[in-house]
Amino acid sequence: HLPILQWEDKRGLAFTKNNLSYSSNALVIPVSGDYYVYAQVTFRGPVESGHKPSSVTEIITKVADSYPEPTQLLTGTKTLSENGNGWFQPIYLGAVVSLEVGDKLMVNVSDIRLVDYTKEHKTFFGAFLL
Amino acid sequence: HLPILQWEDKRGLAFTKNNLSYSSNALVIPVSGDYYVYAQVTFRGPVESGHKPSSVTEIITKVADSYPEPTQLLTGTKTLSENGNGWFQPIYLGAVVSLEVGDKLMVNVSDIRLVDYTKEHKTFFGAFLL
Amino acid sequence: HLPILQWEDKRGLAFTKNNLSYSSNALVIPVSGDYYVYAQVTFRGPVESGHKPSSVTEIITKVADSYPEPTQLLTGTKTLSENGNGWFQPIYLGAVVSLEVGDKLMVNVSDIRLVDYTKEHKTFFGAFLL
Amino acid sequence: RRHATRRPCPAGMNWIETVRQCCPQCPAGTFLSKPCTSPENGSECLACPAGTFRTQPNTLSKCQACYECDRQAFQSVLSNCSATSNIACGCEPGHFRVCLDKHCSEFSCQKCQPCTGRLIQQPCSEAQDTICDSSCKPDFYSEGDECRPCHTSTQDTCGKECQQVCGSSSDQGSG
Repeated sequence: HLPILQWEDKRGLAFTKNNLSYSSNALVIPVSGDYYVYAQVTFRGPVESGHKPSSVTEIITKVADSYPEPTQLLTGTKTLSENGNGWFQPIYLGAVVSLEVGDKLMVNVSDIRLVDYTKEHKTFFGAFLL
Repeated sequence: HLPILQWEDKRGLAFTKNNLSYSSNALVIPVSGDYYVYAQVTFRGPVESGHKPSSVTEIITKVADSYPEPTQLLTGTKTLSENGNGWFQPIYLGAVVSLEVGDKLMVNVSDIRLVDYTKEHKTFFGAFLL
Repeated sequence: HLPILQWEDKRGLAFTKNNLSYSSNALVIPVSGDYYVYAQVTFRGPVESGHKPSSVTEIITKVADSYPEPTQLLTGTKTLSENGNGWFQPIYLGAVVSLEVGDKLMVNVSDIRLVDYTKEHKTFFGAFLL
Repeated sequence: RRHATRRPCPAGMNWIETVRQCCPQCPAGTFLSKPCTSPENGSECLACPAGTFRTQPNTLSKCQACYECDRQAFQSVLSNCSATSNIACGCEPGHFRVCLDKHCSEFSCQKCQPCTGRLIQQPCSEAQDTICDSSCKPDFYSEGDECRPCHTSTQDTCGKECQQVCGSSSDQGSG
């Protein structure tokens, strides 16, 4: 499995309400229904010289008690054509998905070292009930 | 006109919620109002050697009985700087639009051969009433 | 500060719904609450020969009476690897933010000359109350 | 155009919608935890929790989250985040800033060039890469855009340029 991102859920612009909660890297669904789920990850590089990734990928996944395997809900994947010096690449995803109470939502990425975690307004994750 | 994407709305994650229905490649609006309409198309290539598109385009259009011409609602268009070998590129679009009952929403693309249909979490289309 | 985009809110598809109003380049929040705020800017170039920007940035900012400085809410920044001839690049941003009555939302861009204003379905900005 | 129903507040006070009156601002480094009950008595302000800050007097219900320096991209901390100021980042020694926008609010840190075999005209700094001398140091000969030490050259690798510079010394050079 791809690495899972961890999120700040209290400070600054982050918040959880209507008892949508955040625990062990996942948003936990409090009531069944259709949710608009979204996430943006800003990737940036290079991190170590010589480490030139060919692409970056962001996947919003769901883990449900009813099914052992994570389900991939939304995927954004892009090849990189930057030529070695500093590069930035945001990937935004968002859609309506049907979720059950207790379902957990997570964001996986192709390479955690390439994630720009330095500013809360560049990499973010959220959901709201329709 | 640009080719229109077809959508799978029965199995899997296809997003026909709150009695929006698909018929002949279009989302049909059941009740007038403001909708958040969104779509992501993942493009990938090259499909045939030597076929090097310079850009990819995704357009969400509306067809209404009240007007013979389709209206372009949202457009995402990007030039490609990948240098020939395998590339992929997602384009996400989403916004609020005012729609009338019976209006049809479609997704047009610059080149249907470049659309990655393989996984529904990479190319998707939906809407919800505010 | 980065230049602020101006928006057309009367004709066409401009999206000032549910009594959000525009005044002097800003969306004015009519009632406190959580809003899904979104914007897409299509950048394109080159505008003048030899003017080769290394990146493009779009930032949704908030100005409030309760604080003298703008707050950056959402940022999309991407490096450009296009090699000089015509390029275009959309950046979409969207997320839920908590806003107070009277708050003003604006879209700042790295270089206003690179913004494709020609069609409102390519560059747009809006919000809706959850 | 101020919001129609609000009356402008005196300096140092802000209109609070929930209590529909002006309240004193909280000082920098704090946030408004409870609005004043009347303009005469004070607002209740609490210190920004660790990892957050406010640089200005305010009547906001939260502080802003501190940025972080991008350690994996060779950034270093110039000054830590405090209750009244955000973190400030620079580049690690041996790296210089490549700004991504005019204001350099976004930058990456790139390795300084070593100037092998050349004299340094201007050392690497936070703002700029090393500037190397255009000509090679003594006992170094130019090969393409590199400067190579004479002692590494051999009879058959020492071209015209090399012989001019290393002529006598390359005879004694090890094979």
